[in-house]
Amino acid sequence: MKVIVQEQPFDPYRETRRYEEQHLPPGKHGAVVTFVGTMRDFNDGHEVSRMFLEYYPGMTERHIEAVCLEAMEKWDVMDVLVLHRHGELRVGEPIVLVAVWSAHRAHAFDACRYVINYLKERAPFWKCESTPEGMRWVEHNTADPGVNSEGLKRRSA
Amino acid sequence: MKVIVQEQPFDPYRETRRYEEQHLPPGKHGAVVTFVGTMRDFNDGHEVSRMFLEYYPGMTERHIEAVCLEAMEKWDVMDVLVLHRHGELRVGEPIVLVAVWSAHRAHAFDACRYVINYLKERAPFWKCESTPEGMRWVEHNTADPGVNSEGLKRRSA
Amino acid sequence: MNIKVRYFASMRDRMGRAEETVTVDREGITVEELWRRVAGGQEMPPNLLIAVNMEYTDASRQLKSGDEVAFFPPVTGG
Amino acid sequence: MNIKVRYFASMRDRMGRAEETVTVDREGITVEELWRRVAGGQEMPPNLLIAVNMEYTDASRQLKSGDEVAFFPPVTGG
Repeated sequence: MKVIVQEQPFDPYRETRRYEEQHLPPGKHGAVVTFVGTMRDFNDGHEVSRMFLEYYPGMTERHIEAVCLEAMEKWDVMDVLVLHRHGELRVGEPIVLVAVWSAHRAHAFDACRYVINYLKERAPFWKCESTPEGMRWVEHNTADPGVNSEGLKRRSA
Repeated sequence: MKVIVQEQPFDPYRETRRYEEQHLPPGKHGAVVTFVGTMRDFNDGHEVSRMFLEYYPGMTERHIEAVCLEAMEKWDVMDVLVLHRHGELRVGEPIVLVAVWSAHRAHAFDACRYVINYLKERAPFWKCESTPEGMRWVEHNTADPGVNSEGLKRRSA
Repeated sequence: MNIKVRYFASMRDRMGRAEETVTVDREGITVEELWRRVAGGQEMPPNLLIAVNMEYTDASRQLKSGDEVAFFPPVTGG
Repeated sequence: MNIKVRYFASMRDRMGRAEETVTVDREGITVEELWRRVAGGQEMPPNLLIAVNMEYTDASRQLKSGDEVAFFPPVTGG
């Protein structure tokens, strides 16, 4: 398991492949699920050009690690990699990567989703967006409505 | 949307990044979920050294495409990429990649899981494994317990 | 009329051939009747899957000239 | 005893400082009492989150010398 909060940009796909080559013996896992969150140019009705992501060094890593350990207890997971940016971000850049290796795809999906949802709920990060009206702190994250998200599209449509 | 069934090995992470660079405008999607299924050295109590994956050219692609279109109707998805091997496979090699781009992570997770589950249920592929006891056809896939799948028999009835 | 019949995976092994063209003297033969002809009177295996022109269907489906019928075991991709 | 107090994001903007060390003359002061001292009597914002030594806690938590207390708004990472 590895959790890194870093300022410099990263390529989530190169990092996933590199981590797998270094840490996962070939032929043991059958399923890998990755989640990549990227910076959009629009949020909550505002046009966004840049973003500053503040965090609490020490506490942030500790809480992401705790969430990963919970996921590894709840599901049959072989390894977890989490990378998260802080500092200045530009539109289109990856903010977070969660990669989960498992023998079984259901476990990989559930664990990956658990990690990103609880990371968003508990890890101390704060987004400050640069909009045409100036800098604004993002006040809340959107919650994952859960496995039954089929209704989302119908409601918003 | 792109669906490819190919004999040559592929790097799922390089292909995901390349597809994103070529097809997704930066700043519009906020979430990417990928599933990669890889070949294990063990299945159903048998040690496996190699695998041959047969398919039905034409029908296989058509049914994967249909599953992707269903996912794009059910959820708010911007794009889907599916790559699937056929022919000779070695331990540790990726068999299938499903990558889903969306503005919302719940939709990306649900759609990705839907595509891999229904691909496994409907797309005509057959695994023949090389074990110490000789070649054997894999008789059934394990179902994802998290999904209430309809079942082919009822669909065709 | 002519029907193209294809067998995949363990069904191909069992039939000893990958494909054949079957000539029948009347329209409207069902998949089940076709099966009895090609399989020498054997029962259909309970897990047998059937596609006609690359779409899943069932044994009662009636065939027309030029149809491509495929018989295969449960699929195991992904 | 000395308590290190840190403010993050919009709480830092509101307080006009990122951190400070507060000296109190008795053990067992609660987070809420500490808040009243640093915020000049203002009420706690309803969404305020509190961490002591990097673990989430609530306003009734009693403090000891050397504790690091952090006040911050709802988190928005990921």
